[in-house]
Amino acid sequence: MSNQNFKSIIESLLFVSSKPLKIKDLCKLLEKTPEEVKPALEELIADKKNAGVVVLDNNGEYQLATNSANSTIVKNFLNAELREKLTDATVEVLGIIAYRQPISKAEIEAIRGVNSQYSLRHLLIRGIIEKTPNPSDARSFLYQTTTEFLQHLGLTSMKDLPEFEKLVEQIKLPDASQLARDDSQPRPAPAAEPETNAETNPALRIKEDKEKYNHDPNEKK
Amino acid sequence: MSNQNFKSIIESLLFVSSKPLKIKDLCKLLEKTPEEVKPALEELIADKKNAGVVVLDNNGEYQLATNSANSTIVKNFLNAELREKLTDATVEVLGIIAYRQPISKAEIEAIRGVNSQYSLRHLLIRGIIEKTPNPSDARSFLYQTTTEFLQHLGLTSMKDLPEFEKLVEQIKLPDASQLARDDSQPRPAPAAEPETNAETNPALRIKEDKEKYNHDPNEKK
Amino acid sequence: MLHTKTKNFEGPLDLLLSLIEQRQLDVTTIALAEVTEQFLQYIKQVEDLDPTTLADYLAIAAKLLVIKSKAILPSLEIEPEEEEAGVDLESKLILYKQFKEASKLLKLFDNKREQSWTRLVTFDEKINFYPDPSVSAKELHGAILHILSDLKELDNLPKAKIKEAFSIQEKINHLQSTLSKQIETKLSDLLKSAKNKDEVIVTFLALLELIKQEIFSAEQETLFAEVVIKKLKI
Repeated sequence: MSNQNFKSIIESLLFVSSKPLKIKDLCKLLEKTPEEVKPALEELIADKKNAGVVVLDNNGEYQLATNSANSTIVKNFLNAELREKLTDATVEVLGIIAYRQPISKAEIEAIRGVNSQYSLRHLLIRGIIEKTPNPSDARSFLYQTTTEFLQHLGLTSMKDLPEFEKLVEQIKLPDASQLARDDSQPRPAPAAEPETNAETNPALRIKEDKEKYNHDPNEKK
Repeated sequence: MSNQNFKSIIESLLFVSSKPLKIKDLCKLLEKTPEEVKPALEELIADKKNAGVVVLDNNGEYQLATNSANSTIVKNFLNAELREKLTDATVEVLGIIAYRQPISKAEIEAIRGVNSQYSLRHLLIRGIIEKTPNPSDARSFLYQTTTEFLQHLGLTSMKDLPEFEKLVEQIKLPDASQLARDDSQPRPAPAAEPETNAETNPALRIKEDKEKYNHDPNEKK
Repeated sequence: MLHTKTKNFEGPLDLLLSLIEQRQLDVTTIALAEVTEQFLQYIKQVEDLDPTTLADYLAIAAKLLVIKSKAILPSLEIEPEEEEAGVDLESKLILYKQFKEASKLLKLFDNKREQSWTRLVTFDEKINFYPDPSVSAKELHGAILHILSDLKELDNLPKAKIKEAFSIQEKINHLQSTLSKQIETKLSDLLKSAKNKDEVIVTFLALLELIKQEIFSAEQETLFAEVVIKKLKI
């Protein structure tokens, strides 16, 4: 079978499938290895990039969808509304998931510093994110974005988003040189005998509740 | 608008349309004359002649379909899909519909806390559930199990399901005030999404869902 | 409730970041110490913050207090773990700021309002029926029971959290009434009765407020001595 044939068959299968297809689904159907299927698939994606129907690539899951450039006319034709805009809370959660997926609820909440259960639920119901089993803990789940995420934002692939490092290059994490700054300000003296004073300042023995972020009894499937 | 744009838009529209479109439909949607639309359409047909998805011209009615050269593999794929084991998620959706029918997509999703479009699509394709008009919203549907499925279960009524009366009472939507808490915007309108969006699959003689279109109510069956 | 006062902030880190940026400061421990008062002020205003979220604000407040205490009293010695609280919160805040940038980007895409749609294959006419032989009435019953247990959990969640919440105002009232019955008390005694970390934090915040309003005073004879709380206004 030639690349041309592969491309044609892949397009046909994506067209009739009621859900996104994975590379491994395509390999099974075509009775070929990923090494054989992938180049054809990538060619198909490139061919259709500017067509009326594009191939969405959601981290190895593929689905056909209309080109987002035709958003308005397609929306009008379907007599549908555009998808509701994301709220500040949900977009914040989504920004974390988009760049750190798959990620647990605990990790999301550690980054945001606030409970994110309702935003997650909202995003799940809208189908913008989905749960996937957590390989390191069978009782919990990780969250990742879906093809609906791509459709909502008019992307064809996560590659349409800039790399995280690039995006945040102006926002640097503190390093040693930054920490040794400005002597005119009162700086905390280094703790001389750190282990001796636990009892004397009980009020200062408030520790971060690390448990909180490691254990989440409410996590469900 | 260039020919390229016309082609792209026409392809998008044919893709999401559940029924064949006439030149005059396209002209209306594009707000152009047949003289302007026709060359673009013909170019699109020629472009896609050997692709996995082609444009069928049935006496001036146009629709997308899989390339007949791929019909064997497409049929095998669809047959396999129809016979695969229902996933846990899909059984859950079916359970909710069985106990709470008729029920809307939005309600199913609020109960489950996750988007359920793929499960609903799959159950519809397999004839296990069907759509019924929503008396309170003409634009959306409710879902119910089919008679065939009832017979398959060997029941005379869904009320014969284990603990029916007791459990139906208990299946309540989660408290909306709690769920909406960090979503500062209103809940999504259920109409935007695929409920209103059924498609033709010429290869399998799948009939369209005409309910969807408001632009030509006279064609409703 | 929550939204009337907190709608501009997506949590304590968001609040903290915005306080620092309002003053055009970089994210440093010094900046954190400078905005501590405002941060606490904010928590006081939002007494009606929902309990889960309040706990999140209080956790950050506790860290700020450690940083602030060190800034005011450089000689103050605290556990090494708390010593790191400043650096820790600083990195946390910068990481948060990075993701804030990511969400701004997604918002940009969202605002373009360019979306795409998939097609849906359905059989409108039921020319076919393909059940799953393994799906029986028993299976459906099982699925429903599973959903019901999930729903129950969801319903119970907010109630369970409410029990753990402590209001700062309540704590202030409680402290005032404690000190109306005795001349002075020890900080350690006040904290001893705390049932959990949140209550420790709330007690501490309440004390700070009372000291600031010059209703109470706090004295520590020597560096490692007990902190003695006294009532000033009679």
